[in-house]
Amino acid sequence: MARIVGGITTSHIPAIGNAIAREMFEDPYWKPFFDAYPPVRAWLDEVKPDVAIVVYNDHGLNFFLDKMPTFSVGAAPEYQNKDEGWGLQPLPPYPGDPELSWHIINSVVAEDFDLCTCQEMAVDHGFTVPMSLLWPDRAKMGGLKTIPLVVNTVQHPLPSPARCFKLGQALGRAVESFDKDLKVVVIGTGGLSHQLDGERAGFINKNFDLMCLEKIVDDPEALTKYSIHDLVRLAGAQGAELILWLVMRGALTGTVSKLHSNYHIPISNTGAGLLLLENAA
Amino acid sequence: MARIVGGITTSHIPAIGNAIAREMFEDPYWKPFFDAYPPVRAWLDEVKPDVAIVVYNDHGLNFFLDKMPTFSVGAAPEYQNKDEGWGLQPLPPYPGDPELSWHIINSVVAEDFDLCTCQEMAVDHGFTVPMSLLWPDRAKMGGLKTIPLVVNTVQHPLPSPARCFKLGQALGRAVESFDKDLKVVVIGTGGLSHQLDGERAGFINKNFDLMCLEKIVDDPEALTKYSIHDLVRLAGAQGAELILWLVMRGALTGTVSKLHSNYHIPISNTGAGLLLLENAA
Amino acid sequence: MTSVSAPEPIPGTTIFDGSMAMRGYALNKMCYSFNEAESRKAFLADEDAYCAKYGLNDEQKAAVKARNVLQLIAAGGNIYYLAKFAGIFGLNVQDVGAQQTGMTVEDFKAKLVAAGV
Amino acid sequence: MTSVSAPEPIPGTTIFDGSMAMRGYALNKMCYSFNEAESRKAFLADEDAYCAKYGLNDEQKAAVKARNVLQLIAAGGNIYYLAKFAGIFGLNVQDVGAQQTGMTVEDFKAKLVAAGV
Ligand SMILES: [Fe+3]
Ligand SMILES: [Fe+3]
Repeated sequence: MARIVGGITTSHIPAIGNAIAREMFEDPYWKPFFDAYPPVRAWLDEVKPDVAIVVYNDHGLNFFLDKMPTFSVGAAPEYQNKDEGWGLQPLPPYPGDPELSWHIINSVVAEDFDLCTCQEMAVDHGFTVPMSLLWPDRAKMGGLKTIPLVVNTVQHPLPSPARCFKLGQALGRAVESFDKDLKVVVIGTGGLSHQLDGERAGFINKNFDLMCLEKIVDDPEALTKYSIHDLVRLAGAQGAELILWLVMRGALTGTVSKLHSNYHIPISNTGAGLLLLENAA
Repeated sequence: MARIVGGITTSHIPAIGNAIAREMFEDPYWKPFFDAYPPVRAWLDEVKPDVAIVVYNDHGLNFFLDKMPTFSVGAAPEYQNKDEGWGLQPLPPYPGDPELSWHIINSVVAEDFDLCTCQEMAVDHGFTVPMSLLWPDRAKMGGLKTIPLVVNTVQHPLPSPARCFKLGQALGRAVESFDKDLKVVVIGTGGLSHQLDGERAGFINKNFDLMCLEKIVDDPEALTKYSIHDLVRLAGAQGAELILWLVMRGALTGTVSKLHSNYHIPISNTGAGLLLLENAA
Repeated sequence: MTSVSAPEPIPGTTIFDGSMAMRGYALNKMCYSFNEAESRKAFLADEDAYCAKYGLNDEQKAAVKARNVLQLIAAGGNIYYLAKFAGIFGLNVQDVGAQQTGMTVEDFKAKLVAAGV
Repeated sequence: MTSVSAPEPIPGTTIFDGSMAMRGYALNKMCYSFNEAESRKAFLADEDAYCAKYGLNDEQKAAVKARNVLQLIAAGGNIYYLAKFAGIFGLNVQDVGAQQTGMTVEDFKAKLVAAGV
């Protein structure tokens, strides 16, 4: 059977994509951020997952307001990265795992999650930046396949933190009922606190972020008590991306232990959090 | 507050659209079908609903398999009917009620339904044929506004009958918490038994249809016990459209009484069922 | 997860699920394009080029060429999209039903009438 | 249904909900088009014509002309789509943040650094 070997949280800020493209790894602004990643890469190198499920929000590349789904799951043989309009060079496509995608879709829809299924899907920086951070060398990805899971954070109403956590739990059950010996890692992207728009632009809440980094490990249910409106107030308009972390955390059904963590302010307008969580059977 | 005054079920077969366009109301094949509608129109004329929520499935006009949502709700100021490829002349657009749409969306997403919201949406025969049957004279629509609610019946997994009924119940609560004096009618379209594809094409199950016409009035929960696979086996591949009726029925939260019904075999490949259900407070 | 495991097959019925959807994606995408009059015209003007543009595989191309609905379904076609293909040739769901069941259209219609008795 | 009634407003923060989405549809649709290089070129070649093509209202046109992010938001713009508009002029989220808060970009950046201390 397939097994979820761990969960990772990481920021997905577009500026990181720029910094990677310009190889600013030793730049004083970027060094404390990039230096946090090698331990996570070493773990991935050792564990060698077969599939990465990447939970992110589309930022207006694949979805527009004419058809804005709450939860979407990719079921494509590969995912293209495309021009987002502000200069990030598109990366080569990522291989999918449609067979596992459909197993997840069947399983999760049977548990009353009303998915949008996507047999073609362009992935944006929300997906590619985490992939580039975790697998900077594509050659080291080996046969790694990917499944994008997209949560609406663009247009309210967003799904509640509690609903996202429950989706994660259903995702965990789905993966672990898949009849193939696969090691799966789930990546919750985005966050932590940030706000891009309005007079409150630049809002960051360090205390709230540190609390989230702690609770998401041992007491994720505590975070599901917040409403979306709470998250916007406490973590900024885009800080609501915490719901993506909650999907990831819900999928870790075993004994969870924190192998690595980092928190750094600021990257662009954001408090950037990194976590590596092992999921022991 | 808004109130759901009643529910209607009706077939939405494209051939009906053709027959209407050719005014075949007195044709011996069509007469027993069309003759069932005047009592329902008289009721609508008398009750004068302000809004019609039309539950149907898109047949490959607005949605393709690149983005196939389970449940979609229109939130557009108007809905265009478009060329579906096989000759039905597009009808003039239908006015929407985006304010009520958003109220429903907010309410239903808060109840853990993972909607796709559509601020632009082309409606196909699944929507227009029932509208033409119920309001053959557009002038008599008055200020009637419409809200399309689309359920995936194109690609499995479909949402279960039980899930659809629950969505209807949430829809009912949503409408009845809307702070405006509106009379709302909910139209469940499609069905009853039919199968278009495969060696079993032309399959119709009269006994099952008659049972559904009875149970949907007084014991809809009995119908929610079926799985989608049961419906395909018992009502044909497209007979699974019964789930659209269940969304409608779930929305009737009061005392339901049957004011009119009709069943006729065949229209095109289908057993056509008509029901007018009053929803007393 | 019994709800997810495959239930008993239904004779003469193909469930259009994930595995069919994967198989038929190119074919269905082509048929979806037939919502537009220009696409229908382009198909009629050069059928082979149109099928090639959408990346149909050999099985799908042969089924399209044969206008054979059962073959189109076996190749991953979904009836809702295939209806748009059939529409190009003026075929409705009763013509399509007759073809799939190996009946004349008259017999197929008579069978439907008989279902009501 | 308390969960649905509007909660306390958050100062300096516009929730992009249904009512904003209705107001901003044309503007956001235009900005969504800027995913494509050709659309960006067409906008730069004839800004007024491009805005007219997408049916922007006067408030939206004026906000576009002024490159004023707060006005764009008030006119229904969503920050994710507006980011693509800002990108045409080489502005990133820190430039946009500085403009909205009435600070220099340097001061805005310093404020962010200070949030970490
Ligand atoms: Fe983001
Ligand atoms: Fe139908």
